[in-house]
Amino acid sequence: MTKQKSESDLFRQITQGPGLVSVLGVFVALLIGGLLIAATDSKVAETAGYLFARPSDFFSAVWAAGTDSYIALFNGAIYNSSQGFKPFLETLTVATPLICAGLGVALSFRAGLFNIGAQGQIIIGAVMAGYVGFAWHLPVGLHLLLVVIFGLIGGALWGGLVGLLKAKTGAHEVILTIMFNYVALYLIDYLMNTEAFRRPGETNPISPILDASAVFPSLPGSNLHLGFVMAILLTLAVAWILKRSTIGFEFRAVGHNPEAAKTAGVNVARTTILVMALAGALAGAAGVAQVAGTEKVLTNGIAGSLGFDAITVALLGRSTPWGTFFAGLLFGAFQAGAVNMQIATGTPIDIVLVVQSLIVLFIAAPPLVKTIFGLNPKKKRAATSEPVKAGAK
Amino acid sequence: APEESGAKAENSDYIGCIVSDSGGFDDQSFNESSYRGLQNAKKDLGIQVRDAESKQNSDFARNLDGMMGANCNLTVTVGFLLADATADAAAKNPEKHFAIVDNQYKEPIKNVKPIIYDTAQAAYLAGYVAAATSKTGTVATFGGMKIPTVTIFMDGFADGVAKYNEDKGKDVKLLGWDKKKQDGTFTGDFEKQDKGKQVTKNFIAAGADVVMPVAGPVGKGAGAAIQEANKAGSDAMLVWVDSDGFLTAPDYKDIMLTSVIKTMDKAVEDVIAADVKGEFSADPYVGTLENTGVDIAPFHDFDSKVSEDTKKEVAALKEAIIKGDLKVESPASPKK
Amino acid sequence: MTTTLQPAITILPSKKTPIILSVIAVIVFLFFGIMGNSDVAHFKLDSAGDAFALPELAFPGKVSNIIIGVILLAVAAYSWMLRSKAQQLATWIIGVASGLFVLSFLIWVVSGANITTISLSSLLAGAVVLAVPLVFGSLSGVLCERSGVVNIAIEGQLLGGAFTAALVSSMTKNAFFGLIAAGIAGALVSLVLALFSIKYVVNQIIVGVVLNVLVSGITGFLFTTVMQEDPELYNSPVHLPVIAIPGLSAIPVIGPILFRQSVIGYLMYIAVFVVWFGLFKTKWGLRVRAVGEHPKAADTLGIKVNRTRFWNVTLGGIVAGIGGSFFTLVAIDSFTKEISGGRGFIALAAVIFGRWNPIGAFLAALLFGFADNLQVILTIIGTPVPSQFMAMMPYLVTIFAVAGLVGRSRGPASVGEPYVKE
Amino acid sequence: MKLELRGISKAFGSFYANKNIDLTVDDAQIHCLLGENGAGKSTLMNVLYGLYQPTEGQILLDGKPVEFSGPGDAMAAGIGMVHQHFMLIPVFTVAENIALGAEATKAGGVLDLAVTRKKIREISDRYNFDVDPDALVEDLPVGVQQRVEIIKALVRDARVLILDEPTAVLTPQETDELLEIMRQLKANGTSIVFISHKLREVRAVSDVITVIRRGQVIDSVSPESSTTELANLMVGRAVELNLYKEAAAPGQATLQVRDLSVVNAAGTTTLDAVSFDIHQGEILAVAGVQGNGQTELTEAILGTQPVTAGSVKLEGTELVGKSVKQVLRSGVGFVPEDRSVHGLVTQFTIEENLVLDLYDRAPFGKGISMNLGAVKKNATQQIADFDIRTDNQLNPASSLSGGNQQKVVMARELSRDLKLFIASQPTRGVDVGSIEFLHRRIVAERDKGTPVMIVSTELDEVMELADRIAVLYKGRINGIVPGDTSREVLGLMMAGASAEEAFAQAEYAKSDNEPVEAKPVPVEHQEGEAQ
Ligand SMILES: Nc1ncnc2c1ncn2[C@@H]1O[C@H](COP(=O)(O)OP(=O)(O)OP(=O)(O)O)[C@@H](O)[C@H]1O
Ligand SMILES: Nc1ncnc2c1ncn2[C@@H]1O[C@H](COP(=O)(O)OP(=O)(O)OP(=O)(O)O)[C@@H](O)[C@H]1O
Ligand SMILES: [Mg+2]
Ligand SMILES: [Mg+2]
Repeated sequence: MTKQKSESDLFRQITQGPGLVSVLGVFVALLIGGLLIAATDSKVAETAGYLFARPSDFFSAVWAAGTDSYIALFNGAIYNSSQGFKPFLETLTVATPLICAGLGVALSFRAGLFNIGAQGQIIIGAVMAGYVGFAWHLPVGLHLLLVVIFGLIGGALWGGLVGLLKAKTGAHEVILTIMFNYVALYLIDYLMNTEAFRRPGETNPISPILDASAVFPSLPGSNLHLGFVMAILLTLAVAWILKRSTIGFEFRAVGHNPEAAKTAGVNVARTTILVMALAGALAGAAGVAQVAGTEKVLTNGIAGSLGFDAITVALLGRSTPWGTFFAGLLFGAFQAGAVNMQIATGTPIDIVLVVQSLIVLFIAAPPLVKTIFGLNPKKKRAATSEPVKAGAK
Repeated sequence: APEESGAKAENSDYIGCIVSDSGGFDDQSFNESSYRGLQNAKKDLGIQVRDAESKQNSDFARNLDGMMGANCNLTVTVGFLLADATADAAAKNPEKHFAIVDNQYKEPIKNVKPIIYDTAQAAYLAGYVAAATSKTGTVATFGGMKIPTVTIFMDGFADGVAKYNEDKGKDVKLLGWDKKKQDGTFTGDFEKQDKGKQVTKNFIAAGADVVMPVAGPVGKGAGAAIQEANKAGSDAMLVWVDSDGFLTAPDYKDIMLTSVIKTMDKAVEDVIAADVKGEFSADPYVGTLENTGVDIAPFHDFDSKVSEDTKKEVAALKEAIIKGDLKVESPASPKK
Repeated sequence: MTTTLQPAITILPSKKTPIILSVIAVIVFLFFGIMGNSDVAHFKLDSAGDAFALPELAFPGKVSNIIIGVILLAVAAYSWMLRSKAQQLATWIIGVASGLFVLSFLIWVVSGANITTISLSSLLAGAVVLAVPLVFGSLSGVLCERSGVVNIAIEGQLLGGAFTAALVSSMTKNAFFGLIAAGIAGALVSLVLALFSIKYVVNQIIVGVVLNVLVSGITGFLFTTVMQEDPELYNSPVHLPVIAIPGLSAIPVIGPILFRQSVIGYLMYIAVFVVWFGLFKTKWGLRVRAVGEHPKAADTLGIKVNRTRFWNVTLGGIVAGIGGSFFTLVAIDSFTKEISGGRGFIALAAVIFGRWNPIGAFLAALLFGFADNLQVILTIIGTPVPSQFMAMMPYLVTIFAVAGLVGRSRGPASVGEPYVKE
Repeated sequence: MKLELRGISKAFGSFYANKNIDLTVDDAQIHCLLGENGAGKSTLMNVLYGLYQPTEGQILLDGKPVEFSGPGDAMAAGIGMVHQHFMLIPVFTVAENIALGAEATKAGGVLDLAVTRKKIREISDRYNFDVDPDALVEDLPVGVQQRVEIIKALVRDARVLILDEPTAVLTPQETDELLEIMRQLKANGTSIVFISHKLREVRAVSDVITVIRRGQVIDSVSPESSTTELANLMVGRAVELNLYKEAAAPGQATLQVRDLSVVNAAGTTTLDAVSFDIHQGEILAVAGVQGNGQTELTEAILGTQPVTAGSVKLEGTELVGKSVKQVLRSGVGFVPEDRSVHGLVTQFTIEENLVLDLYDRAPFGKGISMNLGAVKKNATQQIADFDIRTDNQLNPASSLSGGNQQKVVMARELSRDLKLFIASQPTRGVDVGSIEFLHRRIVAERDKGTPVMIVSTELDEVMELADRIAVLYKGRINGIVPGDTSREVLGLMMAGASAEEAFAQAEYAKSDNEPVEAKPVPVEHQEGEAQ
């Protein structure tokens, strides 16, 4: 009797726990993405024409359309027979800036600031880091160090400025960060059209290649560079700040209840500026990872859509440092794999956006996944007598 | 599937590939025309093709890697942003061939063929025609973003207008581009078509009656604005770019004065055809009026509205440019 | 006997307003006036199709700005004086001063440009056109947030509306079906937002951010796989015509703004009024606002909190979807990827800037449209400022307006907080 | 209306907040529920009001069983509730708040607030409420807000009215007025369920008192029972209701407040040149009706409220102009008036809340690094010392009942060496058992030689704790009187009389119109004034 009970408890634990639900969430998201791929697949459409004559053709076409794409995705993100685990290194590379910028976003979320300014912060970070990287010529070691520092400073300035304006004027950070993103975008556009930033002899807005001393050393035979170690260190640092530092305590206190924080002696204005500056610095690190890691040149598009992906990454990671880290890895895998999927099966890269966002939705809503799989514990209904409705007197 | 003819079947193990920049293959601009070139090659030569769109810069190298993995014989990359990645891939895969659209390397690379255009030459003719056909004495141009492949159109157009003014002693004004300062009106990206429409409306309000948008799909906004203005009594015209808009943007047939054509599709197909035959060379392909790599499109429905004199003058100018008697120069022109 | 203590310094109200006014006044007087250009700035008031012509306004650059500068200096002095008496300047004076500053700025740039004439009427009309999707987007934001649900998904709703409108209008050859379909598409995006944030209590911001990505992915995917395959059939929407109201549309300046619009343009004005009236004058609005402010209180009065939120979010989606259809049914002739180009985020800013009030949001969107169109016009007439800096103008204006003039704005108290019983 | 609850149980997970409760409220009866913090009173009322579904049991109205799927049903059945935490929308006007949910409309759903205003006026006239229908609720004093709540119930024809701790935030006058209103309502046939921790008023107004402990009904007793009896029943042990404290042994006046003034953003002077001293080892209680500058006074000393003019010196150091952190570091312990807004970060763990303003000081913080071990140890210690009821110190503070939340704040502020202790409403909403405990701790702090300032609108508390009493009225100190000053005198002073007038008038009333000789009045003048 008791044994039975503990067994069912164990079953409950497994089915109700976050692990299984997350896996199932990913599964549902992939399934929906697969159906979308299949629905627009020409082979599927063709076989659908004679669906009733030979349904098996249709279903195998659907199956093939979906699975081929995902196998290609896996081959591009984790492992394939010709390259072994090299694709996984690629995943880590792509994840590096996502993690850094995601950490910045997460940190500001924890302080109650909805910072959507990572994009601008990455751009300014990359501009400063890039400039130091190609315009200055310094000894090995020192050069890279300065590249990193200037990148962090660039991001910190751009983020800190938002913090300052919010603290001093009360302007809403959502408005400010949106506007600062655009300003950064046009600023880099302008800079890339100046002599100082343009590659000599080039009319296109592209900077010189960064000095060899200014880029992250990379693992031979792959694109994975030392920036990934920086991402790990930053994750550790953010984890420490949030959990074990006084400033982290202040950030969280302000995030939850600024009034109480103020009464407890926390300088809310200063904290706002500090959080935004740190968040900016982290985003700046993403800019560094781009310019001194993967790209090695500065262009208008250096930030891609990183700043916006970073928000999703931070949210998927529930604004915790390690959550963000792993969410960054997951997104890195998708983005790295998507390229291979597109080449191998011709599936448009946009499908990855669909699957990514579905994953976040399903992981964020465990009850939905449980409902889909019928895992919800049956509601116990206490036996009560049947009273009449109040209205029906 | 239809039976493949013998000649084409011979090429069926040749793989031609293309990697876009972040504009994607539907940018109604150079990615799209280059892509069309590859598709034409597939049709005409019976080769296999692979394509990969890039969403962001960091995709370039990865996409090229993927193409190397897919054993592409020749890979076309589109745009200067891919220059470094292409050079890299070319160095790592010396036996493979590449072609890059709209980029010229300072040091030629032996397995990369640059496909570039002296677009200013054609735009010059369009500017001249525009100035000659304008009734209001004001013409306009705007760009998507301030990059050389865009501004080279605007430079040529500006010079063409200036030439007309000089020859005829007129004062046709050009709005939206100041060649000397190398600055003017831009919509900021290649996406916001409604912005392009609004820009064009402003041009029309400022008196322009010929507008040349150099902004990919945003150009459609210009077309829409002109059609709207004409309905309200204006008499404005559109100059399309990249391809003959009369054919590729038929919605605007009725306002299409002419187009400044860059035949990227043809160039891409030619490069592939040569490579299929084993005649690859890394010498840059420079599209000029002379080799009809760039040109202005026929006037189609506007043929009657362009005076015979103007047509003759344009023909003469074209002749002079081809001969080298007339130099059309832009900071963005291909370096010799 | 205790020691006599010195009282600490007396503290007066914030110096922000007087400082800003003084800076503005000095800029106008010195920079735009004394150091300004002596050419004459011309502002055309009429446009094609007007019933009668209005005279052109002409302002001699230097002289006009010196005069405006003096007026502004006087206002600044007055505001310092008031402050010393611990009083504040009336809002309307700040409004007039801002207006004068804008006028002075216009006179300065126009008189110094290559072409010293701009059309005021097309400046304003263009501002409205650029603002249309922003207004619909911000109304969606207001509707959702007033009921307590953060709507970051405006961008997705606009994009979904634009896509669906193009698709349905093309396939049915009927623009109105496209319009309706756009509303439905926006509502569908909203339904996901509502389902996840209300039923499954997922953080509303997460859902919103993710929805934007989702819609971008789906429309991009379908654009490539469906629309591009046969643009003639799937991406050649029939358009909503511009309907000029006879007579009224011929009034200079006002005519093109108010009476020469597409159906969507007219809908915009109606929607702003209806949402404002509904929220502040009706039973429905009272309940919606109650739910956004203090859901528990509303619940104790028998108001179904989550049902109210659900319908409001859906309604918001319909409104934004219709706004999105503006891109493909009015502005231009077909759909392309990311056609909304980040305008959903500007709309979000307009919601906050407009203090969660439909009329405020409308004005904020207009300000943005104005700055954006002005920027274009100024590059056309030729200014010495690099085009990229001109392009920053709308964003810088917003930052300045929010930080300098508006400051802290208080949203609905419970926005973002899910309501769960027990 | 007669109300019966039969065998009501309410479980949250496996925890039963109410267990098999039977309760009968007769027609036109004031029935009081008494119980410790967390006993389950509010839960039971929420069940009755349809906010919670009972796990088991039945509700009968006039003998007929009813089931409420939401408060809407309960209201329709004639039940009205004034919640412990007001259910008013601060940014709405009174009329809008009252209309909400039962709106009068014109055609097309357009609000017709004129109808609501009329109703408000009718009810105000009947019960002598002074409520402006067009005032914004957030601008109203709590006492008036409460009346709005009552009007809300009456407008909906409530025949059973639930009042959950309605007096916790009221001044003595307001409380008296409320009790009077309750009697009037009862006279009009309304049944009332009344929850309060204040035994004096419970005894004054109830017809029946039901005591609840740990979710179960312990007993129903008559209001004639003594306060001690009631307290013992509630807590389940003997409670010492009277605080025995030694006479104060005041030392030096280490806190000197001079001409402290605050003008708020709207331009109103909320604190007007207030001056006083507090000596070491004495408790100065600041009495007054809520909204007469108490909040501004404490916050001005702490530094969260900008000071317009004046000076605060603690042991000779000026505090005005210092940051909050500096003030706290100079040895000020501060218990804010509203614990959930200012005193706690309710999402933080109990551990974290116990170091909320100490996190960056030894032993908890060094540089920017925190010593989590010390934080943990501190929590274990404080939880034991202050008898904070929780099963895990890592639970969020929001999981604590109000009384226990208050203990967390008090424990934190009293856990360090203080040179000044300021506590506002130190026992608001706290049950008698816990009040006793908290009061003892405050006196102990005084006996250590710390100057203590207590701000309370609760006269009982003021009189129990104070060595001296300062009465605030409209931002000014009306006078500072000895701790044993009578309730009547204090009441008069709180209504605006100066100390002299108040003593005179009270004496006059007592001597029943007989002339009295001039007795020396034990009044201090504001320090620094006329000396
Ligand atoms: N929603 C809930 N979930 C879990 N436990 C709850 C919930 N609401 C109340 N409780 C628990 O039920 C018990 C009774 O709470 P209740 O609010 O009824 O106490 P109370 O008698 O009103 O106390 P107080 O005098 O402090 O107001 C407490 O232990 C409380 O922690
Ligand atoms: N989800 C929950 N889990 C556990 N306890 C809860 C939960 N929600 C509320 N409670 C507890 O339920 C009790 C009832 O909440 P309520 O708001 O009535 O507090 P209270 O203790 O009566 O208030 P006060 O602070 O004014 O005395 C509180 O003790 C609160 O801590
Ligand atoms: Mg309670
Ligand atoms: Mg309580």
